[in-house]
Amino acid sequence: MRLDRANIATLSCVLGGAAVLAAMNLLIPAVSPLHVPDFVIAIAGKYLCYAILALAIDLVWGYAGILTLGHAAFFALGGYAMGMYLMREIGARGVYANPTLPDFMVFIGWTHLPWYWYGFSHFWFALAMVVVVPGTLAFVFGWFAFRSRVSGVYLSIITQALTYALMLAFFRNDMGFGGNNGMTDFKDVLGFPLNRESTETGLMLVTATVLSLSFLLARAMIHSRFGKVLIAVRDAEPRTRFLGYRPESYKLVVWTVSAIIAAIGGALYVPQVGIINPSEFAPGNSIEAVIWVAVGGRGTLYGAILGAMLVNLGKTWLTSALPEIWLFAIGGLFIVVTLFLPRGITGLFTTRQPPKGSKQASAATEASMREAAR
Amino acid sequence: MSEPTLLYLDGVTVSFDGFKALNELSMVLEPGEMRAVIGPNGAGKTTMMDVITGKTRPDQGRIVFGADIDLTKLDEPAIARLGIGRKFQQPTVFETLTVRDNLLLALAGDRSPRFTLWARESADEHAQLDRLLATIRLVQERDRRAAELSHGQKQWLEIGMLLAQDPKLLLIDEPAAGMTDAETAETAELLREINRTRSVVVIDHDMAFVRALGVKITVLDEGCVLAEGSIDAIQDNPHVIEVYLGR
Amino acid sequence: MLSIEDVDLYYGASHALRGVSVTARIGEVTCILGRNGVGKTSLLRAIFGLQPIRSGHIRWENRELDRLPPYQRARAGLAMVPQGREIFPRLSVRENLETGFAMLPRPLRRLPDEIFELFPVLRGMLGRRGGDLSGGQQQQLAIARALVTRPRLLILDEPTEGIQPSIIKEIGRVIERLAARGDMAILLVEQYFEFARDLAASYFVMERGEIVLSGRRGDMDETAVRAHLTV
Amino acid sequence: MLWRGVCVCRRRLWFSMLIAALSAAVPTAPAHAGGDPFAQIAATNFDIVAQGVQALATSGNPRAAAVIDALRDGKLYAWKWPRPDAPLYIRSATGFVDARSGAPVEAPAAINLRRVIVNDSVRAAIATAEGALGLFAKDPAARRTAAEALYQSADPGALSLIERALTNEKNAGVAQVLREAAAAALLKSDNGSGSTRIAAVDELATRSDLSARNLLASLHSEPPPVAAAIAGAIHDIDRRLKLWSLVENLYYGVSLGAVLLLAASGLAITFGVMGVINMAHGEMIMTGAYTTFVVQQLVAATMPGLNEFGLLIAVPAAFVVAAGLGIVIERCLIRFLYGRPLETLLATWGLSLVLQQAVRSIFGATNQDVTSPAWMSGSLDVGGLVLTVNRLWIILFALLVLGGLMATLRWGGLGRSIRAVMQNRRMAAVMGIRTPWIDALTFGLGSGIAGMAGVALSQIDNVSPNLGQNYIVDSFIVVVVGGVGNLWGTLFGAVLLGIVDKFVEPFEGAVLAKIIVLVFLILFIQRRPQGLFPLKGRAAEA
Repeated sequence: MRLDRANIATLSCVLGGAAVLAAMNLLIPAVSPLHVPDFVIAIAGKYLCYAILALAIDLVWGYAGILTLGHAAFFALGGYAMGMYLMREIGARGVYANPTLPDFMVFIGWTHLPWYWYGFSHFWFALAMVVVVPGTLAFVFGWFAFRSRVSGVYLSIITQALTYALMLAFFRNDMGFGGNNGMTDFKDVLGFPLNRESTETGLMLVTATVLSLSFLLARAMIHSRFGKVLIAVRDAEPRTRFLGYRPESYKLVVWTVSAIIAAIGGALYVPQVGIINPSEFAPGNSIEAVIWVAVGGRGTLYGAILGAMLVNLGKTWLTSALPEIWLFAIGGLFIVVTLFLPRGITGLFTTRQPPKGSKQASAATEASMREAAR
Repeated sequence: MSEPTLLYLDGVTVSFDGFKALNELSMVLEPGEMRAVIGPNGAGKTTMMDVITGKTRPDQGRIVFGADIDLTKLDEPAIARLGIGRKFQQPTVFETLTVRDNLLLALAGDRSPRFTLWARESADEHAQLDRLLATIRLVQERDRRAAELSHGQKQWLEIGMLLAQDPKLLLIDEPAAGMTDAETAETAELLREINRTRSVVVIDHDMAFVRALGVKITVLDEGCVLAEGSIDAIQDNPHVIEVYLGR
Repeated sequence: MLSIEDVDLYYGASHALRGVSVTARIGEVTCILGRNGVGKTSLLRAIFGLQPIRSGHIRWENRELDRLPPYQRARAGLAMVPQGREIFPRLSVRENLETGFAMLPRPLRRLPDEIFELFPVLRGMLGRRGGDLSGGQQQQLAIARALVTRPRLLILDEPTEGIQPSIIKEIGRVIERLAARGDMAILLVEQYFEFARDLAASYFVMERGEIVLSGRRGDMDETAVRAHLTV
Repeated sequence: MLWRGVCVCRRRLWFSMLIAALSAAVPTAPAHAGGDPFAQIAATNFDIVAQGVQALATSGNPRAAAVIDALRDGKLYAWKWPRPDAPLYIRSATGFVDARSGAPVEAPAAINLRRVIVNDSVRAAIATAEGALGLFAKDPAARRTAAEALYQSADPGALSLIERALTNEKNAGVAQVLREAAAAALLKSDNGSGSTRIAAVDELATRSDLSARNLLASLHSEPPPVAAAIAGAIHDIDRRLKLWSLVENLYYGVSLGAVLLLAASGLAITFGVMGVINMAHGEMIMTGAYTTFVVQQLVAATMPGLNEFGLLIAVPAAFVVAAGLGIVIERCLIRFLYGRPLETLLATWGLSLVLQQAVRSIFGATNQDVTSPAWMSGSLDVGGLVLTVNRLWIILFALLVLGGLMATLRWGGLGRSIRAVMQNRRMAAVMGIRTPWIDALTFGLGSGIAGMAGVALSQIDNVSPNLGQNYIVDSFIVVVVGGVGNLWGTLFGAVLLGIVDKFVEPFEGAVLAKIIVLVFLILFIQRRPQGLFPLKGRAAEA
């Protein structure tokens, strides 16, 4: 019951908040103190994208117990797919005024478009790629990982290795994705100039909607029988096997879906920040995103959204106010949350789950019981 | 085999780095039978469960289920789907799910994500769940999370989950461990009830409990069968007495 | 002396010890009898603090052990020969013995000769890995290892389990000798009735986590005790 | 590598100048005063002076160097008006010496003397002359470099000069180089019979380095027998070169392996033995590196005499600092997270961020320069490859650290207790071992090792706050591949990875090499999932 209220609250906050901001930006004249300046809209849009990423992570970490340290990889891949479309949109307006080749290709002396850039001039194709590419990668990766029963920390470590490898790969100029500068100087999306405030606001609203939809999707999955099996797998994987379920296939499904959600978040992120480059693959990003979820409270979905918002608010404020403190803050956050807030902020208000600690304890006693019974 | 058997272990051997947990173990279980398995520490009781359910692969020997299915070729989920349910020593239920959901997941049916993603609870399932809840005496607790149950209740819930799988054979490991006398008596009752419709193998140390079951007993020692028979026969068997009293 | 008062112990929700009270005097063997899974080992874990107790008290030489971690109980003079020996498999026999040094003051950090008088076999195999020894040798090593710490309370958990008769006899003699020394309380947990009966000065019988019979050796009702041990 | 190439070019340049000048000089040799070079230098015509300089340089006259230097430095004086004996004086600090004999003379009246002045052509002559002098210098090393340069330039014009140098060359090594130079020059020229040319080819074949190969390859339109000889020579030069490059790659691989080994040894304890996922491991290494920096600063400030050994002092210091830090971390953080690897991973990651920022705030984000002592710099030439001394030291150091670590675990009370706790924690506690304290010490040991690694890495990597990050992933790979809880495995894994990396690199480039290694890791874990991680007890799956 409470859970449902929380979810309705989340939705209304996300959608309502976004709508209000948009209105105060577009309708209220700039002179009035109530006017919301554009940069706020931009930031809000950014946060909403992060929230989508956080949601994706909570889906796998909170409900399938897969601690991913590489989800930013899917986020970034989605971003690149969108970035490629935006590059093509620039057309001849680039510095080198080359109708087909993006500037960076001209710059490194390429003469024609590599095959994998074909089709990105069409928006629908780019959208498809946003879903297909990260989805496929996630599926293949997960298929290997889960089938060979890699789990726990080792899974985490190889997800990190995955994003690390991708980062190194995208840093290479001859990959044809702009090397370490990545892609930028976008002009417009579907003909709407990106620098116009109405476009910014529109994108922000779209992001809010997408976030809400992915939230509902995630929620539907969790509350279906599928979701119950997933939680069962998280709590006692061997037991589900003896019930006749194949945990690997459940993990694979949720893993792939989650990757796709993250990718969509990335796709929305790029037009709003106006740049995508390999640093988005940095392992640090993925882990930071995990801490958003931890702060909000894993396994609640709305906690993930809340966490993403709060931590990034803090980040924006700190990095401008006292930059050198930021790393101390985020680092400290990791430690404090894992030690003292195993269930995050939302955990302080709900009494849904036994705290992780006690779950460990019971696990411990079960272990010792096994010994005792020997 | 003159008559059809349900489960047939044929010279099964399992060794962990040299030490033989099971040594040429052979055993036959008739359909509809309930069997109690006892034996001192390290006799291989739990290992026997592991090889039947596919958790451990035997080094030698066959395990035939029903007419001609060799279990040693299958993995846990496949064996579970054949209708062999297992209850662990320490109760492992899904702590964060409600009692009802625990049973729901156990109900026989399609186990694939494709199905469970869209599955809606059918009236038939609804009825089955109510019946199960009644059987395992947890009607009141139906919507509580399993973590909040008492030890004995968890044991029953797990047995209920086995029943929900509608197995032909139940393997039950120390159901009475750590239960109060009252709970133990009820558990014995519950198992007999279950045995009316299915075959059961029970492992336990608690002789009061085994006696209460009143069924054929197999005594394991050092990985093979030491004696088999009624409780009285077992109690007078000199080997058994030696194993239990002196060496 | 060791006095255990009304101890309750749980594994999660399962109730393993129910109001158990036991005493063991210095200079004699106290025996705890019972079938598998009746809580004997749980009791020893409680004594050594390997499993927290829910209620009750454990006193040793008028000192509360309840709050102490295991290693401090060892430093208080307790030593255990656990069920299944629990030899450190990849440590040499010598190293296994020397693990006891950690808690000893420097001058005492040597292997007492007594060990080799009691178990001459060990002298020959100091260099071998503990894991390579036979069950019987491991059992002897486990006892020797416990003696290195110069304990005043020696706890033995089924020292006869899975051991050939000759060695069982030897172990019996060793326990007698140690008891005869008069400076050590010995708590022996057994299922092997004859073995226990010959050694015990006083005995306690457990069933389903409770003490169901107890007394001095003299007034032991054998048939009653057997009834609790047999199937 | 780069600067060597540059030098070679420069030498080539001014040597061809020399050759040109000499060949210009030779015909017009006795143009003045019976070809006495001293007289020529005493002359007032700059061209004659220049000729004199060149003549003197190639004359092998012992005074040549002194006189030419004096001329260059403007210390050379001649008689103001012509005199048959054309005297020359060199002004020394005390007085004047006779240029020809070097014997002191009493100062002539200043009025009679004029300083011998130089113009550009003379200056050029001096420069080239000094080069040629190299061939006739006292010091064999100097002669060798001169000859080597001549070989590189392979200028037919130099042939006569080389011949002359060869005739009065005693030193076998130098003579060999000269012969090669002669061979090169000969082959470049069109004269010389087939047999002599073949001999020259063989000469170069024995040298068998890249320059020889290029030179031979550059020869066309040779008579068949010579061409055949050349082909043969090129072939076995190629074979030798391939062999050397193989050996070189192996060496690079091993030395990279040593670095990985250093970085991973500590992790082999904290992760391998204890099963603690310490993402701040890299920062332990960084701590060690910064300790090195601080120690060097202190040494330089307080006892400059020991500058050379600052590094040696840093090793124990780094161990103590990092170990101490490690123990604090274990007591305040890790111990609350045992049995919860995922939480440990997150918390230690956060810790690594804090540590990096702390260092950044204290020392600044820029790289600190850690000096490497003389005994660690320089390089040895072994056959066809160049071993940098500091790499050799690092290999040695890595092995020492590993050895020390193994010894610690194998012998002594601490090692025994550590192994006991890791094999059976509960039984160890029963034996009175203070398990919590052992945990702290073990973690401290691992961290301390990482600190020592930092000392070594400060010699080959930038000492910056991000130093550690570059190693954390590799370290995990090494421990994983080597097999957890097995130090020999760590050694194996490190060397294996180092060599794989170095062999992939030439074909694919460093970045791709890294990617390939990572993919390799991913597949590796999936081929042998849990099997590789027999984590004991508390480090169970999350």
